[in-house]
Amino acid sequence: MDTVDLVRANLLSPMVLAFVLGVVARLVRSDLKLPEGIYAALSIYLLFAIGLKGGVSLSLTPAGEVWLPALAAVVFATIAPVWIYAVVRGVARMSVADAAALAAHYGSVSVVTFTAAIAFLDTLGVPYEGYMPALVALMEIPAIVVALMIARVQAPPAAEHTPVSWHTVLHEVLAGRGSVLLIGGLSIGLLSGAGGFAQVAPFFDAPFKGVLVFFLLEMGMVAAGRLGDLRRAGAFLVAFGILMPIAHGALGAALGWMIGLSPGGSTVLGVLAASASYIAAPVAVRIALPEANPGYYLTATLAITFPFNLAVGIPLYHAIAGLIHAW
Amino acid sequence: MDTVDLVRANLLSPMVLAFVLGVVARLVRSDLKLPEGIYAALSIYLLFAIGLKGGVSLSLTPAGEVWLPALAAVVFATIAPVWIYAVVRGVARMSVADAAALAAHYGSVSVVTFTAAIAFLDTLGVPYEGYMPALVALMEIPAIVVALMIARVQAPPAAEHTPVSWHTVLHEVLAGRGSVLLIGGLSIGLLSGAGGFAQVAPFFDAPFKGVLVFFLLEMGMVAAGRLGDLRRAGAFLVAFGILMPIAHGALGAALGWMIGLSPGGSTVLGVLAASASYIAAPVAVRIALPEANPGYYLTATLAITFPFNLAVGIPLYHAIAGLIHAW
Amino acid sequence: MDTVDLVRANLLSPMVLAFVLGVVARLVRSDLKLPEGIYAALSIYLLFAIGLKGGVSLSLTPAGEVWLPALAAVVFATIAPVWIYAVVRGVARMSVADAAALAAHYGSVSVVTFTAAIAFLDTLGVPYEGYMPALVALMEIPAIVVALMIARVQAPPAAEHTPVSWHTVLHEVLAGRGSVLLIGGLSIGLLSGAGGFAQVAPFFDAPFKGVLVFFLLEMGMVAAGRLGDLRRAGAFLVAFGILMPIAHGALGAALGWMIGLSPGGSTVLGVLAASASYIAAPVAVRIALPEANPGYYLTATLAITFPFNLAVGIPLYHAIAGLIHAW
Amino acid sequence: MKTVPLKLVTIVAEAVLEDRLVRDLEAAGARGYTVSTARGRGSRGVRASDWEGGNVRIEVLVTDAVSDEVLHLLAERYFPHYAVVAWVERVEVVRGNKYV
Amino acid sequence: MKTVPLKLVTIVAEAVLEDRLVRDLEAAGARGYTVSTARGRGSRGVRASDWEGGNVRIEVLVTDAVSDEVLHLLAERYFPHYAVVAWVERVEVVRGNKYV
Amino acid sequence: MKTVPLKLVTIVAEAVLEDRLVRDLEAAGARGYTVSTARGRGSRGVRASDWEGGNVRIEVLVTDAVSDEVLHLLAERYFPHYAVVAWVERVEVVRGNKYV
Ligand SMILES: Nc1ncnc2c1ncn2[C@@H]1O[C@H](COP(=O)(O)O)[C@@H](O)[C@H]1O
Ligand SMILES: Nc1ncnc2c1ncn2[C@@H]1O[C@H](COP(=O)(O)O)[C@@H](O)[C@H]1O
Ligand SMILES: Nc1ncnc2c1ncn2[C@@H]1O[C@H](COP(=O)(O)O)[C@@H](O)[C@H]1O
Ligand code: NA
Ligand code: NA
Ligand code: NA
Repeated sequence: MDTVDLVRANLLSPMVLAFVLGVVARLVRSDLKLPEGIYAALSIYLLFAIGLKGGVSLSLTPAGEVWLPALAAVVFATIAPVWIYAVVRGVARMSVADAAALAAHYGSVSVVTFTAAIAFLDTLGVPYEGYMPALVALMEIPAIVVALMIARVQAPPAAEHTPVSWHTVLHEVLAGRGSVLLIGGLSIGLLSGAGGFAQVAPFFDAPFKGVLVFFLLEMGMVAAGRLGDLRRAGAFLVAFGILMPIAHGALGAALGWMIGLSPGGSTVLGVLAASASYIAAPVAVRIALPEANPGYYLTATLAITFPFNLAVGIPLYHAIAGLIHAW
Repeated sequence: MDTVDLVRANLLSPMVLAFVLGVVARLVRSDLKLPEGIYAALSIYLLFAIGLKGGVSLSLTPAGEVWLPALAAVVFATIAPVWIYAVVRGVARMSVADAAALAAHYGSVSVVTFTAAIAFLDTLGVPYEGYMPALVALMEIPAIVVALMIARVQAPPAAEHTPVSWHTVLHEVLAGRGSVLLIGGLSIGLLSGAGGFAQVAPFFDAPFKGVLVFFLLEMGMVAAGRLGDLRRAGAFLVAFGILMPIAHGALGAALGWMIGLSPGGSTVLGVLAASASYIAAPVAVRIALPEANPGYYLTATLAITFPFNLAVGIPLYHAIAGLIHAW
Repeated sequence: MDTVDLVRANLLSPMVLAFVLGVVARLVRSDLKLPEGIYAALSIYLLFAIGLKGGVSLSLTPAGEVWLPALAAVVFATIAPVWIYAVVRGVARMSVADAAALAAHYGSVSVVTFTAAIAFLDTLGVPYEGYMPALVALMEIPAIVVALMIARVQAPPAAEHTPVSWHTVLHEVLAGRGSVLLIGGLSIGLLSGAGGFAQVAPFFDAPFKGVLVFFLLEMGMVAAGRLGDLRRAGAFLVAFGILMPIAHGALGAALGWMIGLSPGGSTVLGVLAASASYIAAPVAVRIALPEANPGYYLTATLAITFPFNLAVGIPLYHAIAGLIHAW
Repeated sequence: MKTVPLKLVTIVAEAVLEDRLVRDLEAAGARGYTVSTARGRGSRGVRASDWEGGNVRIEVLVTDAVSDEVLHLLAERYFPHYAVVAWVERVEVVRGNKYV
Repeated sequence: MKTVPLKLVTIVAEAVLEDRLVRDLEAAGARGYTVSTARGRGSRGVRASDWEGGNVRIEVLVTDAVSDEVLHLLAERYFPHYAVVAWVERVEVVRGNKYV
Repeated sequence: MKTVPLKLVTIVAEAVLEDRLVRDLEAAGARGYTVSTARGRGSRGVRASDWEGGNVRIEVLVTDAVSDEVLHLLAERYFPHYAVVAWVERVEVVRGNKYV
């Protein structure tokens, strides 16, 4: 399949179409909405299930095989916010807080984009390293911490404002439900192994993609609610929300190739690099950097980057990974 | 199996028994209740899953095979409200609003009754046309629109009341969550096809009847809450709530036979014709015809027709379809 | 496997680890919490699913095989509160209300502990009588009623307080959602049989242990929230919360052996005897014995006995049952 | 707009009490009530049904006489043993006559 | 702390009305609103959407003029046919100027 | 029925703030609080956690002094950057002494 075919196949998957349905539902002002607790329940399910699968795969992988990808993932997630921050400040002259907020979101990863990529590869029958979900857990937090540190250093809070303490911020990131579920699921998967997972697989494995459909339906509605902000966001944000993922996607895929991942694994690493966080980063940024405008970071991640990655990015990074590996 | 056997087999299915349990729970004033969001979540699941299955079946059916049943379904749903209105006005001398409200509910269809019928046929091993769920989506809306039009024509709103605008009413019906989920699910099923569906079937297909059990448990509780209204409702409503479905069930089954459906398909069309809407119609009627008394239309649909169809109607229409086809 | 091995295997099951994760999440003050309705939905699911399975198994078991275990279960649950009350009053000199509250909780059974035991036996491949879930339904209520009667007799409510009427109390226990779901599920399973169950098994059977994982996650969080009370609770409560289950576990296992259950069945009866109620008893006690201090009965059941049974008790009672049967 | 002055009594109580409270309120003369779900912390801390649904928040529009009656029954039947908080304020009610 | 006196209008209505009510409130001049989910019983008893989500409880902080306007539109468009209850009280609002 | 006059402070804020607000309220002297879930719209519009649970609505019964303290800390720590609305009213509290 060439890229256009891949895009077409991807666009017609139930997950992507559910996102589109969500957008349409909002645009026609339907009264459709997932009940309050359901969205939260779905996200708890997805985070925990991904952690669990990652842990089980880790328990089956020799440590010698994992350390290099793990290290690469952490290093990428740690230094990516630095250049994101520099680009945003340099090119768009946004405030320190706004630039740091974007760095936190784009340096971290999106669990939903990751799962969409997995579904995409599964459908194509492309194999990838089983421990990839573990990388999600590793790449979620570092960028957020680094970006918030940058903000503190670059614009120390004014004396008259008691800023949120470092301790609170770190707590928010590390004990946030995203981290607890991912890392907790990972640990449980690791400790209980394939035998333990087999007991709960009918709940955490088989229905996974179906749950994702509802999750994407809701994300479509939320993203559509942000479309109005797009106009106000301006050209920079739109360009940033598309070009930054492409650059990161290519970089991630190349990195995957360098450290010896399979083409599928390189695709996933590209997707992780290209994706922007929707669960951990917004909460942490809102609390630690309240002066950053959510109209920028939420609009960019939700209304631009997420749909772009879902529809075009995932097959694109797969094609790029294919080229790099074939080269 | 003769009809009595069918009724007995049907009465002992987990779905029907769950409805009974709901009634009992309410009658003994149990504190059992589904949490607020859960009922809404279950109904979103059912509507979307039915749409999806219908769409997938449609994608596998040559258009030449579908157009006639589709046309028949739409025609029935469009003209049924006219005679329902005439009967209610003529026989019971109800107000214009009350008659139109009943016409909207009984001309439209019940998704839950439909799924109970499918479960019934599946258990018996009776085949039916795969695209039947698509007919649900087609038959949901027309009767509501026609019935509301009848009400407007027969009793133009008094000058001093600004009535709800037509635009609002149509929007309510077409963009209501019932329509969006059914039609959206249908489109997604159609576009992503059997391959796409296979990915999400462990979520949308396998657990379907189990979810239905909880839905019926809740409906039993709601219906029991309306039993008090039954006495007030009077003999006409009880007779209407039983005889109208039987007439429609026979008519639908005959229509199915005429247009060449299988006996199973004719049963389903009979059930659709006989069923009354619980999701789209009540909301639309409440908004567009607030002067109609919910004590009539909700009591008739929920406390009379729904349990009747569930327990007796479905096997009865199946027997009727059998007779017609054997004849 | 010896007991230590069993404990280790048990401790590394996804269910037990999920409980631990819940405790950790609360201790690190994570914002993780199951949305309000979800916990209730999970418990409805578990109660109904257990009832259903018990009913189906009963429908497959000749009555002659069931009556003795059923009788033994009811007799145990009826007289256990008497000695629990005596021990608590005699040894700890607690108030009548507090002693009766503990008797109600420890004489009744825990559905979650039961399901954890079933999962444990399934993992080991140990067979047990299929009708065990039916015993859960039988053992849930008697102890609560007896304990409340003891409280009434021992400390008649003061004249100036209108106490809650017996009628209200009995209603609370019998029509409480725990009873309605267990007994309702049981009846549905009995009436619809294996054929009916097959239709809904993909929802009520396959994902069961996965659902249990989330339930235990929440219970871990709730239990951790009670750890602070542990210090205040004092040594008696800790000792009681561990020794009473061990005594009951051994007694239940012996009883199982006496009435001819398999080793697996004896284990389950031991677990039921050893477990303390978290669903029916707290609500009934709160309403009928408001002067009993929840700081005692909730802390003992949730923060001491439940984790003890989950981690150590279940394999211990299994070992005891093994010894008795081998003897 | 013509309004009628009435008392609004707000009761926050543990969720297990909902049914009984509502029955008692109606017996005391309330013509209607509104319930929502809440959670909270108070001096009492421990709640019976910690993981059973938290608190409910019940609002009743009533006349002065019924308000007194309601406070009275709260004091007698609920305050001694349960986690219950209640407050009263004067509000202007539209279509207020239907509550009298 | 400087506060501004405003009217707080609380509306309890059947859930199907939420969207329309909110649109009408904004048209009447409300600068914001807060909605929560509720259930209840009133003189009317029957609710259209019995199993469709119960009631909503809407709070709006408004000036006296807007308050009158809101009550007026409730009386005209909602009270005749729907289950709606509304009451008004005077409150002190922090940062109150943004609602004027 | 003997009641005690107290201030009822109602705070509507974005949900991510719940834990911090509650901690600050207790530090300011509140003896308890009641939280419910809400959604809404205000002048600010954009909410950080748009799909993360909407708003919370927190009610605290407090003395006049604590009320001032609470408004003060809202003004200082929350109003500048967050979507927060707060209002105060006088209510009569049953068993009011326990909040003083
Ligand atoms: N000062 C307060 N302000 C607001 N709500 C309170 C206050 N104190 C207690 N509550 C509520 O009343 C419930 C019971 O309080 P208590 O009886 O003091 O444990 C708590 O869970 C809170 O929801
Ligand atoms: N006296 C009352 N106090 C508080 N809420 C009420 C009262 N009467 C009615 N309500 C609320 O308003 C809704 C509609 O009432 P109604 O129009 O009387 O049926 C009910 O569902 C209740 O939530
Ligand atoms: N005029 C108002 N009346 C009632 N609630 C309001 C009002 N304005 C704002 N709110 C609530 O306060 C939240 C934050 O408002 P804002 O800071 O103006 O965006 C909103 O989401 C609403 O829930
Ligand atoms: Na990234
Ligand atoms: Na019909
Ligand atoms: Na026990």
